Amino acid sequence: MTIETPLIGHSAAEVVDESLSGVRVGVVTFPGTLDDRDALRAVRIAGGTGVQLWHGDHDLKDVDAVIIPGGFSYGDYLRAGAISRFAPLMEQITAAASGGSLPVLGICNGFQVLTEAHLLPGSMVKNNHLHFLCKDQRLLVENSSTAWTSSYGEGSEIVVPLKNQDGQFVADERTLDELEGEGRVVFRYVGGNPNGSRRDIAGITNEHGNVVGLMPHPEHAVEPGFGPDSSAFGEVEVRGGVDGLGIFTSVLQKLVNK
Amino acid sequence: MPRIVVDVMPKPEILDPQGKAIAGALPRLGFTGFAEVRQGKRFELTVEGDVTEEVLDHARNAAATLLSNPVIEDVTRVAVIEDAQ
Amino acid sequence: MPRIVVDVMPKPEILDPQGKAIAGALPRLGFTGFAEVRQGKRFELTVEGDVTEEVLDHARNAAATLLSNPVIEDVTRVAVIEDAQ
Amino acid sequence: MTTETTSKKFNIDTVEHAEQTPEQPLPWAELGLKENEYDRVVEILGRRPTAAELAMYSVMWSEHCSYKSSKVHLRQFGDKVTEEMKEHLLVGIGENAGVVDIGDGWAVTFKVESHNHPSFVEPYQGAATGVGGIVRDIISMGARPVAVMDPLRFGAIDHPDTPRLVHGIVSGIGGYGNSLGLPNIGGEVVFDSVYQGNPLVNALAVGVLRHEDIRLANASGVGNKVVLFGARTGGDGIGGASVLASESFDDAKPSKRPAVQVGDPFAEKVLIECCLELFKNSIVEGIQDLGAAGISCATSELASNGDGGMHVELTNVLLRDPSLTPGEILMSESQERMMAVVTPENVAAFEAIMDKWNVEYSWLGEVTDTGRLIIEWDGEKIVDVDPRTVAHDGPVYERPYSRPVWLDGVQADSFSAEAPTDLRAAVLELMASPNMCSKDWITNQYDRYVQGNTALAMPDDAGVVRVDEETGLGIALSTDANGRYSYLNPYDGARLALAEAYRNVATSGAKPMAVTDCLNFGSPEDPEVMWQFAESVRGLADACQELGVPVTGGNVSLYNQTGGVAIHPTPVVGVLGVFDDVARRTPSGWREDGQAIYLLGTTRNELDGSEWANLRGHLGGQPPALDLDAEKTLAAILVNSSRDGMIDAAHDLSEGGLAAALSEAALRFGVGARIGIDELCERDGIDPFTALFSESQARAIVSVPRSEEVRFNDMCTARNFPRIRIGVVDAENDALDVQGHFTLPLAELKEAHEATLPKHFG
Ligand SMILES: Nc1ncnc2c1ncn2[C@@H]1O[C@H](COP(=O)(O)OP(=O)(O)O)[C@@H](O)[C@H]1O
Ligand SMILES: [Mg+2]
Repeated sequence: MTIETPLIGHSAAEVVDESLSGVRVGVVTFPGTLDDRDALRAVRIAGGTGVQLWHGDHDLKDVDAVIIPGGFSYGDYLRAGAISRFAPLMEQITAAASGGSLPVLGICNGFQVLTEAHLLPGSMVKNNHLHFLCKDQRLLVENSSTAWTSSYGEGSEIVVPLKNQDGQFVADERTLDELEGEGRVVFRYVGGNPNGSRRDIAGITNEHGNVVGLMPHPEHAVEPGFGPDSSAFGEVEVRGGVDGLGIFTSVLQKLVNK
Repeated sequence: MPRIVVDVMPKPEILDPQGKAIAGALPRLGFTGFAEVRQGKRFELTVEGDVTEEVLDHARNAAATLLSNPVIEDVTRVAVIEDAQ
Repeated sequence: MPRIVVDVMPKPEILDPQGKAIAGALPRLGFTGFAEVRQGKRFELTVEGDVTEEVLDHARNAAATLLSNPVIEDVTRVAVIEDAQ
Repeated sequence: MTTETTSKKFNIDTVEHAEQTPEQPLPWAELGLKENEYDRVVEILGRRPTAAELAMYSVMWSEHCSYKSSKVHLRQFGDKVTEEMKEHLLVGIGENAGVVDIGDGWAVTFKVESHNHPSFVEPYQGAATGVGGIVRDIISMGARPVAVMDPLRFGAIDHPDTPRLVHGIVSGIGGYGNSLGLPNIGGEVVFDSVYQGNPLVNALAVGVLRHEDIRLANASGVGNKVVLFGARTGGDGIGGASVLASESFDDAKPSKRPAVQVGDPFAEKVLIECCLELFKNSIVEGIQDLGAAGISCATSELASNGDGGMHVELTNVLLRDPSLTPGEILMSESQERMMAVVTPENVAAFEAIMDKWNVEYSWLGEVTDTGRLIIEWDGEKIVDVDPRTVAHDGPVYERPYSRPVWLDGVQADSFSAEAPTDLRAAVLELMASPNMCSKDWITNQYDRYVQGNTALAMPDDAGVVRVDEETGLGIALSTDANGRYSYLNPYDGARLALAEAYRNVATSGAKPMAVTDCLNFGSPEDPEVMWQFAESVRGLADACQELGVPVTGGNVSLYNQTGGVAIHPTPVVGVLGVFDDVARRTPSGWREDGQAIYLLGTTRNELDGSEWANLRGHLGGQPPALDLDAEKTLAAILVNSSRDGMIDAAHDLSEGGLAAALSEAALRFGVGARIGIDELCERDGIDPFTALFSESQARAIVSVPRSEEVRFNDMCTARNFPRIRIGVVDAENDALDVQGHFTLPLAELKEAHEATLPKHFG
């Protein structure tokens, strides 16, 4: 039996908190998912135990939280996330999440899947400039009481990569007002809106705060040497930005303290 | 074989970035006289056999659930086209 | 305001990955009876004023040059729709 | 024509029928065969070929598949390899891609290929399927693809057709590569009117594997099953009307054949994962991707590289277009398909993996030891050939070549324009020029983060990817070419391309190990182009030998010309380097205030073929002189000082010379510097303009922490390599200050550097 390449599961990167290893975080793979390994790595670096989940299964494997990672599931054909949301595993996730118990994070394509599945309101359309855009993006963390953001201080800023083609968040005015009114805007773009998203919204949560979706990629800012060149928390080494790590430690800490 | 066509358009209140880009390009290419452009999708479903009520129902349901996202889109038509090709 | 609709479909001999993905998803969702799905585009051009021959010409030319890529797509319709909406 | 086979859909031209109707005319000329080539087919078979056999020979003996014009020259890549160079080669030239041992049981496979012509016709799909094709080559070696690169060349930036090509090609590369989850870690963008009707779209892919996972394209084990999987077969790549008239429908015309291929990146991503699962569970014996010449190529290559025989039932092929004739099925270039050889015991396991990933497959036949490739259509034999005659015994041409008569005149025409008096304006002009401007507008459309292993990417000198997360073992890659240098002197141009890629890799801190190349030229039937080609191959092979880095594979793209006018000879060279730990990679810009900036190497008056001369509309003289020993020493210094922590930044000097290097190093992190060039001018006997704009080779700038200066200087002295301290990093003043000459605020420089592409394409 040969080793999976590139090697995953044995990163030399320092683990943030060993005491969190009892928490199991599932990462769903759909056909066309791309950032599943990266999300698993992020969970591991944060200290948790990553569990691979397959879209076609009916079993959540006793995980304590779920990440729906980025990528182009089903090629983003039809609409991003449109076909994936009908996957068998999504039924289990929807059932466990809608009541407010299972923490679920949708990153990029995962966010799109969550909106298609109506776990989160609104939707994403093509970027206003119509191009795929990959850049390091500054975000404001507006709500630090969700399952996925409690490690950040209210009003902190973070820098994480953004990379997508259909990243423009849209919703009708009433929904937008409701999101704002209820404090459910979790992340907002700072320093310029990269894609035309309504009210600079980069990420939102459901009414319970357990389901969070965001377009930028915190899992690409967790390991020194492989993240953005900058951090909102001060000077870092080249590609040393790890501002995304807090997302993963948030959920692990919350679950371990439960 | 008969086909069912499903037209899906972005909701009027949702900004349509592709339509907007086209509307901007038209006059530059000398195509004037248009106030607005919207870009939607057109699906052609080839039916295996006859277009029964059941098949049409399937098409309507598929249009409402899979082929469109009601948050941003409207299904503007589900209809049979019979062509002589 | 009157609108001109332009339908653009992938050429029949060209692979349509989106249509293929949809065709694969339909039966999984219980929507059976379809042999093939093709996904094209539908443009609605809102006309400023009346639909003159010139405007129609502009629409036809735009359809052939900007709105479709003749290497892989066919313009299947350019028509005026007058609706009471 | 006789139509006795009434029960069949086609007039099947069987082997038996071919034997009975020796006089039947066949459309060999329309299929691109020359008369002598057709005669050779008849001689090999001892009869006329069937329509299906004709289809196979014609596609496999095309320039693209058989390398008939280039073969005699390419041999040098093998001939000029020493035992020492072979030390790390696990698989050399000849397979889908070469494989290099990088230590700890890891191996890397990489290759660059062209998709030039399809990208001119349909930029988006042409570029997209170019990425798709090269990635399948990497998968078929048993590797997981881990990154892509895209060396591109377009016509003049302000030509009306250029936006169409730039938009289409860039979004095609991104659309396909991003969807596959492969970080784009580098490439090139060059604008030059010689590429107006012939843009170059080269795509490089690199993959990683364990030594024991290497898979080869061969069909061995009599009785093993042959399976085709992935996308269905359509009429792609057959082009226009079917010329296989003898095969046409009985009653109806065949449906149209697509003029271009459309890529399905989703299908390919699924194919990658499903192939890796096959490899992991050791389910395939041999595997081959389907690229040019489709099933013809896969069956004949698999068979001739294995036990020599294969038996295939062609009606088992799953079709997207049922009107395809047998010959067309054999020729089809539909994308996202693979062919594999599987033992009977593994058939069920194979099918389980296909079902898991929802991939279609069909069992076509089995491996035999008859030495014959037999293909049947509904039980009737339509192909009966020795597969080697199809795959390996294609025609070989020693095309005549001659040194162009115009070359002496061009080489004598040295650049002699007066140096500009306003150096500040000249630097701004250079950094805003189409070839030197920031490529962010393009590279921001590519995902460089996916997979989480990218340690360096654009705009650094090389892309760096981690292979082993435990140890940090990793690789660096750079691709380079300079068509203008090659035009002035194709022998030196190819060597210069290698030198630059080698230097870029070393600048990042990696040890250069191996080479891939994509040779883009005009028509081989033009003796002057053929001379450029021969000289380029000779130059590249010689330089590889001198630097001790073997060519492991590559691609030749000929006929890049519009009318009688060929592109500049453009040998794109990719160099792979290895890192023991990517954590010590060197970025191309400085950050620490007060660090010393050194220039390594000697600057001569070498402006011929330079970017500056190009901006003045001049192309003549000789390209910069090349000293490969100096390149080796420079590389050793850069790699060692990275290893020993003596430098924090390094940037090589190439197009645009010192002016470009200083500007880019300052803009990388937005940190300025105070530079003095007077001492340099004195030492090398040059004027300030030459110091800034000359493109002398074997040079780099580095930033050295104060604490390391002594050690660094000692190392250069020990290696007897020229270096000169030209300034310090100045984090206080946001400017590039070339003292006594000009001060350029970084904001102004950045603005000029970044505005060009958005202005033309935004
Ligand atoms: N088409 C492209 N795709 C990806 N990266 C590119 C492309 N073109 C240029 N780059 C990147 O931009 C940077 C600058 O390019 P260039 O000046 O050609 O580098 P160099 O001179 O060091 O070879 C490099 O990191 C290069 O890899
Ligand atoms: Mg360089």
